[in-house]
Amino acid sequence: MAPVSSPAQPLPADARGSRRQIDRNSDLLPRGSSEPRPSEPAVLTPADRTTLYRFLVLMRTIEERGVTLYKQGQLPGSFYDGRGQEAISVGAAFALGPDDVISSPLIRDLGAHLVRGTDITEIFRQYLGRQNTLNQGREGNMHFGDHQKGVIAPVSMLPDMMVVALGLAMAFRMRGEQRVALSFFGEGATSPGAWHEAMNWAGLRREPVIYVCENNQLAYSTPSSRQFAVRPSERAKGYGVASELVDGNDVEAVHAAVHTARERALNGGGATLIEAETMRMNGHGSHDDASYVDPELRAYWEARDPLDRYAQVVAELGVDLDAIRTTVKAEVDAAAETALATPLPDPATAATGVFCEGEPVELGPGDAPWSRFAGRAGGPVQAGEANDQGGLRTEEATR
Amino acid sequence: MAPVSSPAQPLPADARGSRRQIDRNSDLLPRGSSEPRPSEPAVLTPADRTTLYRFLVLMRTIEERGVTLYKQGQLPGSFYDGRGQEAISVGAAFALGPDDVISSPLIRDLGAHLVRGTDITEIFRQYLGRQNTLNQGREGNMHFGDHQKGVIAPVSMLPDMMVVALGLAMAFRMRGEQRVALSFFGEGATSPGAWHEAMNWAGLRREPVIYVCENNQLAYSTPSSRQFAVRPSERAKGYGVASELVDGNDVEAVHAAVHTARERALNGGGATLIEAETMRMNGHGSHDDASYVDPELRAYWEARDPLDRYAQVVAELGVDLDAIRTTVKAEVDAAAETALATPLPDPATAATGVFCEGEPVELGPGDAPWSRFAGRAGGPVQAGEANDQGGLRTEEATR
Amino acid sequence: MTATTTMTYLQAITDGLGEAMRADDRVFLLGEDIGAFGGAFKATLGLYEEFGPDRVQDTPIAEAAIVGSSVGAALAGLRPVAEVQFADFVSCGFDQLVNVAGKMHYRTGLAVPMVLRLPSGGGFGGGPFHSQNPEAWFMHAPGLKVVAPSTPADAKGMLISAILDPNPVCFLEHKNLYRRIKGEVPTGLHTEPFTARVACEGAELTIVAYGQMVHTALAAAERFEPGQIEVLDLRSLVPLDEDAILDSVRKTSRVLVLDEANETCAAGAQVAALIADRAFSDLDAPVRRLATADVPLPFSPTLEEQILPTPDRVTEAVRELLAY
Amino acid sequence: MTATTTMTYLQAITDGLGEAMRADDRVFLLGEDIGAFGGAFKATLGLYEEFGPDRVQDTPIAEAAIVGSSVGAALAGLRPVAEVQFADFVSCGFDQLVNVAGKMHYRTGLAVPMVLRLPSGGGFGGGPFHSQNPEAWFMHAPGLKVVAPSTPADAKGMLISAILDPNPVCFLEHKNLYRRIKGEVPTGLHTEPFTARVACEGAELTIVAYGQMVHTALAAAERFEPGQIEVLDLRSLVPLDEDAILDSVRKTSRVLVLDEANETCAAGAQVAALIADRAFSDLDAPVRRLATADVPLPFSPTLEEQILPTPDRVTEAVRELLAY
Ligand SMILES: Cc1ncc(C[n+]2csc(CCOP(=O)(O)OP(=O)(O)O)c2C)c(N)n1
Ligand SMILES: Cc1ncc(C[n+]2csc(CCOP(=O)(O)OP(=O)(O)O)c2C)c(N)n1
Ligand SMILES: [Mg+2]
Ligand SMILES: [Mg+2]
Repeated sequence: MAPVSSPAQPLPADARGSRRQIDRNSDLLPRGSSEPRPSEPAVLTPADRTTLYRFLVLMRTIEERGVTLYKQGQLPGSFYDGRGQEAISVGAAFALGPDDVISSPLIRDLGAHLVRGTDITEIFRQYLGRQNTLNQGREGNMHFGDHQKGVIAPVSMLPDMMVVALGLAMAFRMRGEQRVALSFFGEGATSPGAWHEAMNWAGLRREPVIYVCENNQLAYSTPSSRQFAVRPSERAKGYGVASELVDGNDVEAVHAAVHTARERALNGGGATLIEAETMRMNGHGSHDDASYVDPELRAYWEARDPLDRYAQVVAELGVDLDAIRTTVKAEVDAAAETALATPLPDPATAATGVFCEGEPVELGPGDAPWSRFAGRAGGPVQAGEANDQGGLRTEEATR
Repeated sequence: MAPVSSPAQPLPADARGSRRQIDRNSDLLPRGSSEPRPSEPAVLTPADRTTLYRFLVLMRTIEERGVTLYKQGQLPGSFYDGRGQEAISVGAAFALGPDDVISSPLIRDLGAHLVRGTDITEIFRQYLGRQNTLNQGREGNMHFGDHQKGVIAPVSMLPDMMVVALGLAMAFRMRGEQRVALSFFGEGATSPGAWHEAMNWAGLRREPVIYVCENNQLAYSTPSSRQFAVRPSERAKGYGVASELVDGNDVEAVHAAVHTARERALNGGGATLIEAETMRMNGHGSHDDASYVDPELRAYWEARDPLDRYAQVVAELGVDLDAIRTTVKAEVDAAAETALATPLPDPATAATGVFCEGEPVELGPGDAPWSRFAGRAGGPVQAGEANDQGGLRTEEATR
Repeated sequence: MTATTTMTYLQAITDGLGEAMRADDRVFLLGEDIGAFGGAFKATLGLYEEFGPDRVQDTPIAEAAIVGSSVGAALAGLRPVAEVQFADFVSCGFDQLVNVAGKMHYRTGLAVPMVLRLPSGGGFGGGPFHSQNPEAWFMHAPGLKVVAPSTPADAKGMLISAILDPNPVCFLEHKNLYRRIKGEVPTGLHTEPFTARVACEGAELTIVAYGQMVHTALAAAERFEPGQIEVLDLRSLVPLDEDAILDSVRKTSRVLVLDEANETCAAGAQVAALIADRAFSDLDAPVRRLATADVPLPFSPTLEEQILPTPDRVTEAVRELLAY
Repeated sequence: MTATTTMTYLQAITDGLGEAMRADDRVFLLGEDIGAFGGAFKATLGLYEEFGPDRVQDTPIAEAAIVGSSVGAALAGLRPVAEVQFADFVSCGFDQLVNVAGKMHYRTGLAVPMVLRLPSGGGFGGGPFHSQNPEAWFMHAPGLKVVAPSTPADAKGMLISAILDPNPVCFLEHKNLYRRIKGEVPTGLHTEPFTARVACEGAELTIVAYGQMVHTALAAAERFEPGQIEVLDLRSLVPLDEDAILDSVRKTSRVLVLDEANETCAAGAQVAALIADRAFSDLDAPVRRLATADVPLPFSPTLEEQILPTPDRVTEAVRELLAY
C-alpha cells in the first residue's frame, strides 16, 4: 500500500461551516434512533444449530446435483455454485427476520434462498430452464428470487443490487419500519462505481442496510490482489459504514455478524459491511476448470470446509448427521426428478409481461427459521419448523 | 460517523493465497521505481513568488471581468468562476513540468489554464461564445483546454476526467516517461461512481496521477455534510492512494503538496489525492445569488482570501503589487476588448469535425513557469518569463 | 367544466408534483439540490417546505444511486419521483435504468412504479452536455415508458399519469419550454393518457413531432393555409400511439417527421419506419425526416441555430413535400 | 493472390489482435480476465504470453474505467483495444463512451483512437444480461463508429481497420458466431473498409442485415431460387453505407430489414427510414422489418427461439413481400 501522509495543515473546526452551519442532515436521521430497542445476543439453540447444518447440507447437495446435471448436458448455459461458501449465505439469511428483504442473493448464495423457504423443485426447474414460478424460464441459472419470500432476483451487472437494497432500506426507514435490507456480493464487485455510490449514500444517510461481501479470493480468474489495494472491510471506514471481517467458513460467525449488523440498523446505527473471507472451491461456473488456482491455496481452504467444520459442532449435540444427509438427499433427488419431468416454458408466454398492467404485487415475508423469530411478526414460524415447502423440518433430523 | 468494529477474526496470512501465490501485480509495477530519482524540495525563488502572485491576480481580474460581462448580458449561458479558490489551480499547475498533462481543469480552475500559458484573449472569446481556437465556440463557459499546452477540456459529467487522467498516467508509466497527469474536481464530485473506479485503479496500479480535490464546502446548494460522511483525504486511505489535506487558500501549501505528489509519482510511489480546503465565494454560477450560504461562514473565508494572504508574502519581497495589478488589468481589458470585437463562429462549421479524418494531433507541452523547470525539457522557459502569450512577464511586475 | 389556471410549463410540473404528493403519501421526490433550494430549475420550489425532508430529499451527486435507490423504494411500495439535474447526466445512471428498472417486471413479476424526471433539450446555449435529448436510448430499452409533453396541461397531466403508472417512466421535460410556454392547466389531480394528440388539424400533410419540436412545427404550420398542415404531438414515445400516426398519415398522404434529437436511430426513425411499413400504400410522397444532425449540440448561438430544426427549415421541407 | 487460412470467427479476432500488436507497439489490450486466462471467450488466448502484462492488461471490474482510461491512453498516443466481458456490461461504462469518447474530437479537436470490443448477441441461452445487442445506442451517440462483422475475414479485417482508425470504434463481435462460423481469412495485416458487402446477389428482394442476422438471412435466401434474394451485409452501422443500401433497393424494389436487436429505434429503423425517404419511388412494396420484439431476451430455449428472428420467420416475411 502506498504511504498515507497525515494531514499537513488541518484547518480550525469553524472553517468547515458546511458541517456546522448549513448542515441539514439531521433531517434525515433514522426514525429508529428515537426509540432505542434493546439489543439481543445471537443465541442459537441446539435446534437452530441443527437447522443451520441442514441448510448447509441442502445447499451442497443441490449444487452437487446441479453440477452433475451440467455434466450430463441437461442444463442450458453454464452452472454456477457456491461450494466452499455455503456458510455465508446460510448464516447471513438465518439472522434475518421475516419482513427483511434480500436484494439480492448472487450466484454463490443459494443458501439464502433456502433459508427464506424457496421451493427446491422450483429451484431445479429454473436451473433446467423449465417452466417455473421463480423466473418463468426467462432468466439464467441463479438469476431468480422468490419475492413472496422477500427475495429479489439479481441482475448480472455487479453490484447493482446493492443500490436497490439501499432504496429498500430507505423506504423502511422513511416508514419507520423495523426492517433491514441485505445485499450479497463478491470482492470483485467492490470495483464498479455502483459499489461506491451505494456505500457513500448508505453511510451518509445511515440507512438500515447490510452489505455482505464474500471475499472468495477470486473474481473469475482475477485474484483479489488485482482488484484492490485495500480490503473492503478496511475501505468501509472511508464511508462511515460500520464493518467487520469474519471467517466466512464459520456459519455461526457469519450469523453473529449479520445479527449484530441488523441490531445496529434497527437501532438507528446505520449500515454495516461484513467481509466474509472464504474461497471459491469450484470454477467460476461449471465450464471453468479453474486450473489457474494454486493447488496449495485450494488445499488450505479444503481443510477448512464449512460443512466439515460445522458437522463437528452439530455432532457434539448428539444429532445424527447421516440421517440429515440421507433425508436431504432424498428430497433433492425427488425435486430434481420432478423438475426434469417439467416441460420447457410455453413459447406463447415469451413476450408477455414486459410492462405491469395491473396493481404491483407486494413483497411477501420470508421464512425466518431462527428460534428468535418464533411467534414474532412473521407469524407462525417456529424454530425448527421453518420451511414447509422446502421440506426443511428439522424435527425429522433431530428426531 | 458510525462505529467501525475491528476485525473479529483475522485469518492467518497464508489463508489469503490470492495475495501470496497468484499475485501477478508485480507485472505492473511502475517503471519509474526501478531507477529512483533524487527528490527535490519545493523551493520557490522570489521571482517564482512574484509570478505566482501575478497568476492569482490575473485569474481574479479575468473572472471579475467575466462577471461584469455576464451582468451586461454579453455572455451566452451563465458564467462560472473560482473566486476564493485561485490558490488551488494556480499553485497546483505551477508545480507541473512542461510535459505533464492536466485532465482537466474544471470551472473553478482558470488559474491552471493561465499557468500553462493559454492565451487570455482566446479565453475571453470562449466565454463570449465567439470564434476561438480553444473550443471553436462549440463548448460552454470554461469547457475548454488548450491541448497544445498539455491541457484537456473537461466534460460536464463529474468526475469523468479523473478516469481519463488515469489513462494518460497509465500511458506515461507504460512508456517509462517522467510525466504525470493531474485532475481537478470538487468535493461533490467524489460521490459519483467514476471517482471510485479511478481511485481504486490508481491505487492498485500505482499510476503516476495526482488528484486535486477542491473541498469548497458546497456542491451547488448542497453542503459537504450531505455529500459524504468521511472527507476525501481520509477516504483515500481505503485505496492505497497517498493523501494530504492542505489549506486551499495558501498557494504555496498547494504548490508544495502537488510538488511532493509529483515527486512521489515519478519515483514510482503512485497516486496521490490532495484535498484542498477552501470556500466557493460566489454562486455556483453567476445566475446563483447563493443566498443559501451562511453569512458567517462566508465572512470566515473572506478574511482568508488567498490573494490578500499572498499579497503580504510578496509585498515583503519588495515587489510593487500595484504595478502588477495595473499591468494585469490593462492586459485583461485589452483581451476583453479584442474578444468583444470577434465575430460569432461561422455557422458553416457547425457540423464539421465530429470524426477525425486525418492523423490525431498530439498533446503539446505546457508552459512550466517554475524556476525549477527553467531551461529543462520544456525548452526555453525561464522563471519569470513563463508566458509569452498571456503577457505574464514577471519582470514587468518586479521591475 | 374543469377549473383551470394559467401556468408556465414549469409551474405545471411543480403543480403536478404537489398534487400527486398530496393525494398519495407514498409519493416522494429525490434528486440533487431539489430540497430547500428547489432544484436547478426550481421545479420543486416550495415542496420541501410543504412536505419536509423525507419526501423531498437532497441526494449526493450519484445518478446511478438516484435511479437504483428509486427502484428499491418502488419495490418496497413507495412511489419515487427522481430528478436528474440535466437529462444529459442520465448516462451516469444508464445501467440502473435499462438493466435494473426496465427489465424488472419481465424478469421477476415485480413492478417498479417510479418516475425519472429528465430536463432535456436545447435551444438556449446549453452546449453539448446540457442540451441532450436521450429519449431514443430509452425507447430501445424494453420495459421503460417514455413520455415527452409539449404543453403545460400535458406536462402536469402526464406527470401525474406517470406517477400513477406501475412502471418506470422516463419523463422528458423540455428545458426550453419551462418558462417560454404558458397555458391553461386543469386544477387538481389532472391526468392525461399516454397517447398522441392532434395539435393542429390539417388535410394535406402531417408533421409528427413531440416536445419542443411541436412548437417549431406549429410555427411552420402557421405559414400555410389553415387546415392544410396537421401537427401530431406524439406526447408519448413508449407506448407509441401507432394508430394516431397511421390515421393522420392515411388522411394526409404526406408526412414530415421531426426530431430535436440526433438523427440516427432517433424516435423519428422508428416513426418513419412504422409509416413506411404500415401506411405505404397511402403515401403520395417519401417519408421525410428533419432532425438534428449527428453532432453534439454546440454552444454558440450561430452554431446551435444551424444544427437544430427551425421553423424555416421545417417550412422548406413541407414546401418540398407538398410539391412532390 | 492473398494467402489465407481457415479460421473460426473467434480465431480471426485473436489473429487480428496479434497482427495489429505486432505491427504497432502502441497497440495494447485491456479488460477483465483477458491476461493469462485469455478472456471469458478466449479471444486473447496466447497474447499475454507473446506480449506481456503491459500490453495485455487484466483490469478490475470497472467498465467506466476501462472505457475512460482507454480514452486517456489514446489521447497520450497509445492505441488501446478494450474488451468488455459481455457487451451487456457496456451500459456500466456508457457515460464515458458517449460523453467522453464520442464527443472529444468535435469539442476539442483531439482524436480518440480506441476500440471497444463488445461480445454481443443471443441465440445460445444467455438470458437478458448476456445476449444484448446495444449497437443502436451507439449509433444515436455522435462521434462513435460502430461496426458489426459477420464473417471471419471481416472480423479480422474490420478489427484491424478499427485499430487503425483515429476514432473510437465500437466493435460488435457476435458471440454466437465465435465458434459456429468458419471461413478463409487473409493472413497478415488484412484490413476491410467500413462499407457494406453483398453477401448474396439477387434481383427481386433485398434483405438488409448485419452480424448473426446475415446468416439467418442467407439461410432463408437459400430456400428461394438462386438470384432471387439479395442479402446485403451492412458490416458497418456508423458510417452507414447508404449508397449500397439504396443501390440494392433500387435494383430489387422490395426490402426486408432484419434486426437481432429490440425493434424500437434499432439500426433497422434507421435503415428503413432511409429507404422510405430516398428510395421511395423505387419501392414496389412496403418497407418491412423483422426484429426481436421489445422484450429482454429470455433464457429458456423455447422462449428465446420465439423471440429471435429465425430463417423460418424471415422466409415467411419474404414470401409475403414477394406476393405484395
Ligand atoms: C459490471 C459487471 N462487469 C462484468 C461482469 C462479468 N462477471 C460476472 S461474475 C464476474 C466475477 C465476479 O467476481 P466476484 O464479485 O468476486 O464474485 P464471485 O464470482 O467471486 O462470487 C464478472 C467479472 C458483471 N457481472 N458485471
Ligand atoms: C454526474 C453529474 N451530475 C450532476 C452534475 C450537475 N452539476 C454540475 S456542478 C455540480 C456541483 C458540483 O459540486 P463540486 O463537485 O463540489 O464542485 P464545485 O462546483 O463546488 O466546484 C453539479 C451537481 C454534473 N456536472 N455531473
Ligand atoms: Mg470473488
Ligand atoms: Mg464543491
